[in-house]
Amino acid sequence: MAQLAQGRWIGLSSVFRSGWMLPVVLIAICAIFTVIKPVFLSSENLLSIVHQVAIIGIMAVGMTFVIMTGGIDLSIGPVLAIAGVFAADILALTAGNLALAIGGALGVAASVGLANGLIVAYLGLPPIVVTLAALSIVRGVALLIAGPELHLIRGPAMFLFIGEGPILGVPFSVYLFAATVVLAVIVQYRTAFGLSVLAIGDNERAAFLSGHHVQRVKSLTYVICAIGAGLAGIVQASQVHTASATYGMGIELDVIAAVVLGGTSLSGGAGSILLTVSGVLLIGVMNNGLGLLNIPIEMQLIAKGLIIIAALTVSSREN
Amino acid sequence: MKLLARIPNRELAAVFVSTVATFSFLSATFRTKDNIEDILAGFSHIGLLAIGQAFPILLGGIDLSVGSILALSGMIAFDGFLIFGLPGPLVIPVMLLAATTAGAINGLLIVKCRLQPFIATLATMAAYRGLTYAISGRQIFPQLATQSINDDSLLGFDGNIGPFPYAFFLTVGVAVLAQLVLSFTKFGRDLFTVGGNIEAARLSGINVGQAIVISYAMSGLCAGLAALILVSRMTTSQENLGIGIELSAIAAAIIGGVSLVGGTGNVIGPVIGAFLMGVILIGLSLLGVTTYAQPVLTGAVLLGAVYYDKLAATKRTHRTGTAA
Amino acid sequence: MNDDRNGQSIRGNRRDVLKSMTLGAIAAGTAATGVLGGGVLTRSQGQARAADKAIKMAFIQYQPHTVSTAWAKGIQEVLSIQPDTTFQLLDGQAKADVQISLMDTVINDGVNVIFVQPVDSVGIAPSIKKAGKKGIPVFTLNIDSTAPHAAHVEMNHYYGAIEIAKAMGAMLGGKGKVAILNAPPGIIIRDQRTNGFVDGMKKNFPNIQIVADQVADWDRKKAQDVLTTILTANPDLAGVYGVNDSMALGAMDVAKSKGLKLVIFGNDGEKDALEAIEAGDLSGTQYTDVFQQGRFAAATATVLATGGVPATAFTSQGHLLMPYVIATKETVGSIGSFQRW
Amino acid sequence: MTTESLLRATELTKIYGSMVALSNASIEVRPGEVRSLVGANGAGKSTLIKILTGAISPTAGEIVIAGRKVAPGNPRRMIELGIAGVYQHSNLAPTMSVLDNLYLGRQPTLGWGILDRHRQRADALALLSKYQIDLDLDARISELPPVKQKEVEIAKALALEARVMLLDEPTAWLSHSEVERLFRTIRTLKTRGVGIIYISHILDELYEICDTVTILRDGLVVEDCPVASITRPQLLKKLIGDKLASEASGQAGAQTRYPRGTGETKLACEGLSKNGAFDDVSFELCSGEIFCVTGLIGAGRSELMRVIFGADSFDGGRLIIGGEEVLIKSPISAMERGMGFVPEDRHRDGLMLKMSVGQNLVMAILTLISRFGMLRPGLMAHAVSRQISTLKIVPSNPQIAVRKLSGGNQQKVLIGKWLQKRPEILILDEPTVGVDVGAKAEVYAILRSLRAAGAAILVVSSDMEEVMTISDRIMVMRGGRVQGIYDANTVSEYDIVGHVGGQ
Repeated sequence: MAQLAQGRWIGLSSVFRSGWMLPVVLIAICAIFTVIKPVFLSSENLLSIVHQVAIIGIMAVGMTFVIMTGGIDLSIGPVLAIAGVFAADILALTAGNLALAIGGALGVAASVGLANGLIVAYLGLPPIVVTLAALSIVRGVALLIAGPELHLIRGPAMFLFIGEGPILGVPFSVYLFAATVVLAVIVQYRTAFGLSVLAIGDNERAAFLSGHHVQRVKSLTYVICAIGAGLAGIVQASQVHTASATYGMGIELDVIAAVVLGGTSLSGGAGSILLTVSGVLLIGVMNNGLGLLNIPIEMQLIAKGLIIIAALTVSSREN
Repeated sequence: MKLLARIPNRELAAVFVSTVATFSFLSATFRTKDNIEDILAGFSHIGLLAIGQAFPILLGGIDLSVGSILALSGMIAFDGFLIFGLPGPLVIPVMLLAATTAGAINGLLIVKCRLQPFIATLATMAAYRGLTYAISGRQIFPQLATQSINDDSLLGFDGNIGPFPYAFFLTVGVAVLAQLVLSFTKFGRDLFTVGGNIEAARLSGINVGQAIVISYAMSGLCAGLAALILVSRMTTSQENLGIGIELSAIAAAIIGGVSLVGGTGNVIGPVIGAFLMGVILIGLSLLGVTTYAQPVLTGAVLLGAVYYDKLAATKRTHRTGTAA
Repeated sequence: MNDDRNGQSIRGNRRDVLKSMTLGAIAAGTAATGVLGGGVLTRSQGQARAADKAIKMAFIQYQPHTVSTAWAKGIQEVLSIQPDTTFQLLDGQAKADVQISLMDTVINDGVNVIFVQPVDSVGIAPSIKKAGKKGIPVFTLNIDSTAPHAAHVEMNHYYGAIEIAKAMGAMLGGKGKVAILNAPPGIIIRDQRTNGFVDGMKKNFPNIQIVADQVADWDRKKAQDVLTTILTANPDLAGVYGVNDSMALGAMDVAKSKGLKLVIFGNDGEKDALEAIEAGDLSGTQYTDVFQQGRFAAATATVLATGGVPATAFTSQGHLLMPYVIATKETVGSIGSFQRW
Repeated sequence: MTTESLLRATELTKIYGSMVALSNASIEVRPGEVRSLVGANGAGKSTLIKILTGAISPTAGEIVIAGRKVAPGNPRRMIELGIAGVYQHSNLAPTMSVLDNLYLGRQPTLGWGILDRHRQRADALALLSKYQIDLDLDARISELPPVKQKEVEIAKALALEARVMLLDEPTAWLSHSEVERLFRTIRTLKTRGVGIIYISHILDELYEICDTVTILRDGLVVEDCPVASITRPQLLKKLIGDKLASEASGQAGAQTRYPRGTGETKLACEGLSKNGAFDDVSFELCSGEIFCVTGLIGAGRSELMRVIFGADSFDGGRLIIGGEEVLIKSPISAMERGMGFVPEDRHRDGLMLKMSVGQNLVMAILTLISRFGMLRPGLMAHAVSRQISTLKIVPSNPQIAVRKLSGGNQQKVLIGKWLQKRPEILILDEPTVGVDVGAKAEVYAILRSLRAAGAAILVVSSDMEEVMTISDRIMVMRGGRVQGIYDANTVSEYDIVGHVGGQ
């Protein structure tokens, strides 16, 4: 505790100083939905919101590191897909070897991230183009390997447990999301790596002259992001009992949106996992709330746009 | 000679030419007049979107909403022609105006609400798509979904002179015009200033807000023109037109040498970038490359092009660096 | 200083051009090896530049999907036993503009037959006319075109959905609340199926009330989320119609995890759905033999292509609505494993 | 000077939230008057300047230009009224050409907003020749060295035909001879009846070029008088109070010096060369001495430092540390050999501006304060609080973002970053650029104590006063070559200036 007190300035408190507005806005929105539809506030519903954003959330957490260094990763959609396909096929081939399936899925994801990271960090190509290329390449590879068919996953039960399995009435994927967040927060505020990530995003030249392993750290952020996507792929495969090379189309935008809504600047530097989480929840709350009111799709989209504008206008006023 | 050195994105141009050359060599069909015409006709709208995208990116911003704006103005045209039976000379200005306004709204959100461009355009991307669904004549009068627009002034856009479709001329025209504005007008200079150093721009009395709004309006207008081309080609419009097209536009702009940091780039490069992507897609299809292998090769070529451009760029700065 | 910089850059310029030539060569070279090297990269039926007499057929799908893949299988099954016929599968990326470009491309490439699932009925029409002028017969799958062409082979969307409504209504005993898990607007199948279902319910079971119609993007995961939300709003929901099987299966997942007994119907009839029906988790779906649908198209195509009937000869097009089965626990057994896609 | 004033600002007050940046400050400039505006960082100079250029509008007070009262807070209007500013930090568009930057936002047009390229170029050439400034009009700003960029800024202000010119630290990155040239320019401006407000921390300049002086302290004007009527000590007192005054003034240079320190060679260059930067540089740096490298900008000093620190590679020669020849590939390996480096441009290369003082202070010692990559908050907090107290960094709150600190304190943070690991060799490039007199004195004190602790200190500086104040030995570079190495006891400022200029 004393250490926490001492270490506070490492960043935690500054997060709450700078980013307290969005959570407030979020609560306000929840209040409004509750007024219109009281059932919104029911514990099951709130739980189902978190459950629904788990996949996007896990990816957003990883993405936050990349964006904090001033980068971006568009390739997470296909990574999610290919990880799922790997998991499914390995399970099918090895008669349900869980460890191998998860290992393989995360492995292929990580290697994509590593490729992205090395190209961005060491060749110095613009991340948006590199990962756009990866988006296209990985999707293609996934389709070549698995085709567009759905790969049904029949088990083992342990694998299907990952997505839905309830512990104390809470789906395992929710715990997984929570764990990812905690881990990421620790990495961000309690490790040299986390500090390096911030430093590089703030001033790369200075970080270099202060003896930081700039390129290594940068590459690593892409690996983390990809592993996040891989994990999300496993969770989704487990939740829908299927994997397909066509999954996760366009999901990258939702994820990046969550991160940016959270207040992490695309130009790097400022940023925080906790704010990303509130961004993720904002998206989840909007989808859920508007769904509860059974608002037709066209009005939902318009409403989403307006809510985002309103929320961010308010929360950007704070400074 | 001096001129040769001045050619913008000459590395990219070289990549483009060689790629075309290689495909022409490998595929007899690729080099036919019809195919050239089809590539030009089929990717002009991406070119237009890329030109539009160049303006926000020049200011260090981005416009994610172009796809939705495209659909919106397309749907306006649809309604205008099929529901209200209005003539083209009336409908076309309206759809372009609507697109421009939609773009300007993006700009206003960024200036007045101080939103990050990414967020502002992300929000309107959703909102404009929703609006498109809401006004969709196909939903209101399902029978219209199977009716085609036959308005001469609109379909007129689908013609061609030799292997060059009107759409292509439109794209090139817009590009040239935009480039002239960028390099020979005060407004153009102001844009580069804002993109390069917004504080300096403010202190030298440049109306930064205005510059931003106009840039996003420009992006909107280009989306409108793209819609015009597509609608004239399809003789209809669709609710889900242009979903995900913003990525192609952004990619084309960046391949075309517009820096995301802002302050550097032109609008010729983006057009080349757009057609390069078209050439690759069509070329690979003609070579009989299986559909799922195409994205792999496309990505590879994309990487190659950018890396090569980077090499040339560093070489260039090194040159001037020692010269200065 | 100025001039010598230009001097350098001109020299540089030549170097650059040469460099990039090699780069481009490499790029397309990779493609070439793909073509000639065989294996995954080449079109399914071998020789890339077939002899002139070889019959070339191309299928431009809507986007990679189980249904279109099954069609492709059916089509190839027929073509594989035809003498030197080549077949190429192309991806429309769910984008009308991309699909049109691909249409133009295959027309220029001189294919003899085009199969296409149009992204838009009207949008594809000009390209189909163009193909007609060149005498290329076009076959549309599932989504018709307004321009007359060789033939249209379709799952019976509208009437199928009516049948689904009937079956579901019967299971519900003619009363209760029902939700629709829908696709986003912009594809006509969505409207045909939804309208069919709604009309069917109105006509046969006026007491059944459709309380929610939410978009779940054809996607099983989205369907789970959307239905969870709908259930929160309508705890007494009795039935769900997913306009494709993935969404219906998503609904099934929710029902299972919540231990609810819901009447859930899907559409298409892919094998996972049939399996779920046998297991008693899914109430039913509209099954169409998509392999067969592909075979029909391919067979007709072969006749026209070999029989030398030019597309210009078609004054009116063939219009084939595929027969279908409303697969429920009772009927599903009748569907043989070889028919399952 | 009875003539009517060009610019008169009265009772200006600016309040940010609770913090009063400026209170009832009045300032006046007459034609041909060079008015010096001095004050410690944070005294309110920048605020005053911002108000005068219309960048911000004051909470209270009025501005009268050429007898007409003007509404504040409108940059464009101010420019039209002939108020031009040259700012401490670049106000150029880095991606554009010099030509464009000279007329930023006001390029001549043929109407319809179409640029008149020919006129613009002609005007520019005329301007440059008029003030004998040598610039390549087509060069990109981003490709120019800092000094050239400064010249562009000044030329840009000149191009405005300004009646009143505000120069904020104009000599910050200028070398001796370039300062001379700038002064010539200023004198020509005087004769043309232009009024100038001149801000600088270098008192010599003040006495050399200014007629009148306005002294700000804590947002208040504490003195407004002709320069002739105030002595250096008085001025310093007004600026920073007595205790630091003596340390800061040149006299302090008379303290004992330690040429070759303890005599133990820490670092030696033998014929070190880098193409296009420097050639055949040889010298020895001993522990316990402050070794100053001076010369014109572009003499290759900064490049040399970057090479020694491993930030750039070199083409020839040997680098010897602690007796053994080493090849330093990166700052990391330089640090492993006990080196530290305080770069010239603290905003571009030195600080993480968005991050907190605390985070910046531990930037270079992450390995020391972490185990298995996990930070140890206890150690961090301790290290940080220690530096903050020893360096007297204000505000002392480690959570403040560095960008909120004054230039002087930012510089202290930048140095403090290295002190934690007690570097054996500390390289400082222009350690007191844009740092106020008080903070300067403190920086010097820090360097001296480091020297006493036996560190070898390598300082690059263009500020003669500084060189003479702190150095034990002085190396003069010109055109990338070593001009000579001199014992600070035996050489005079006059000689050094001579060698620098190359007579």
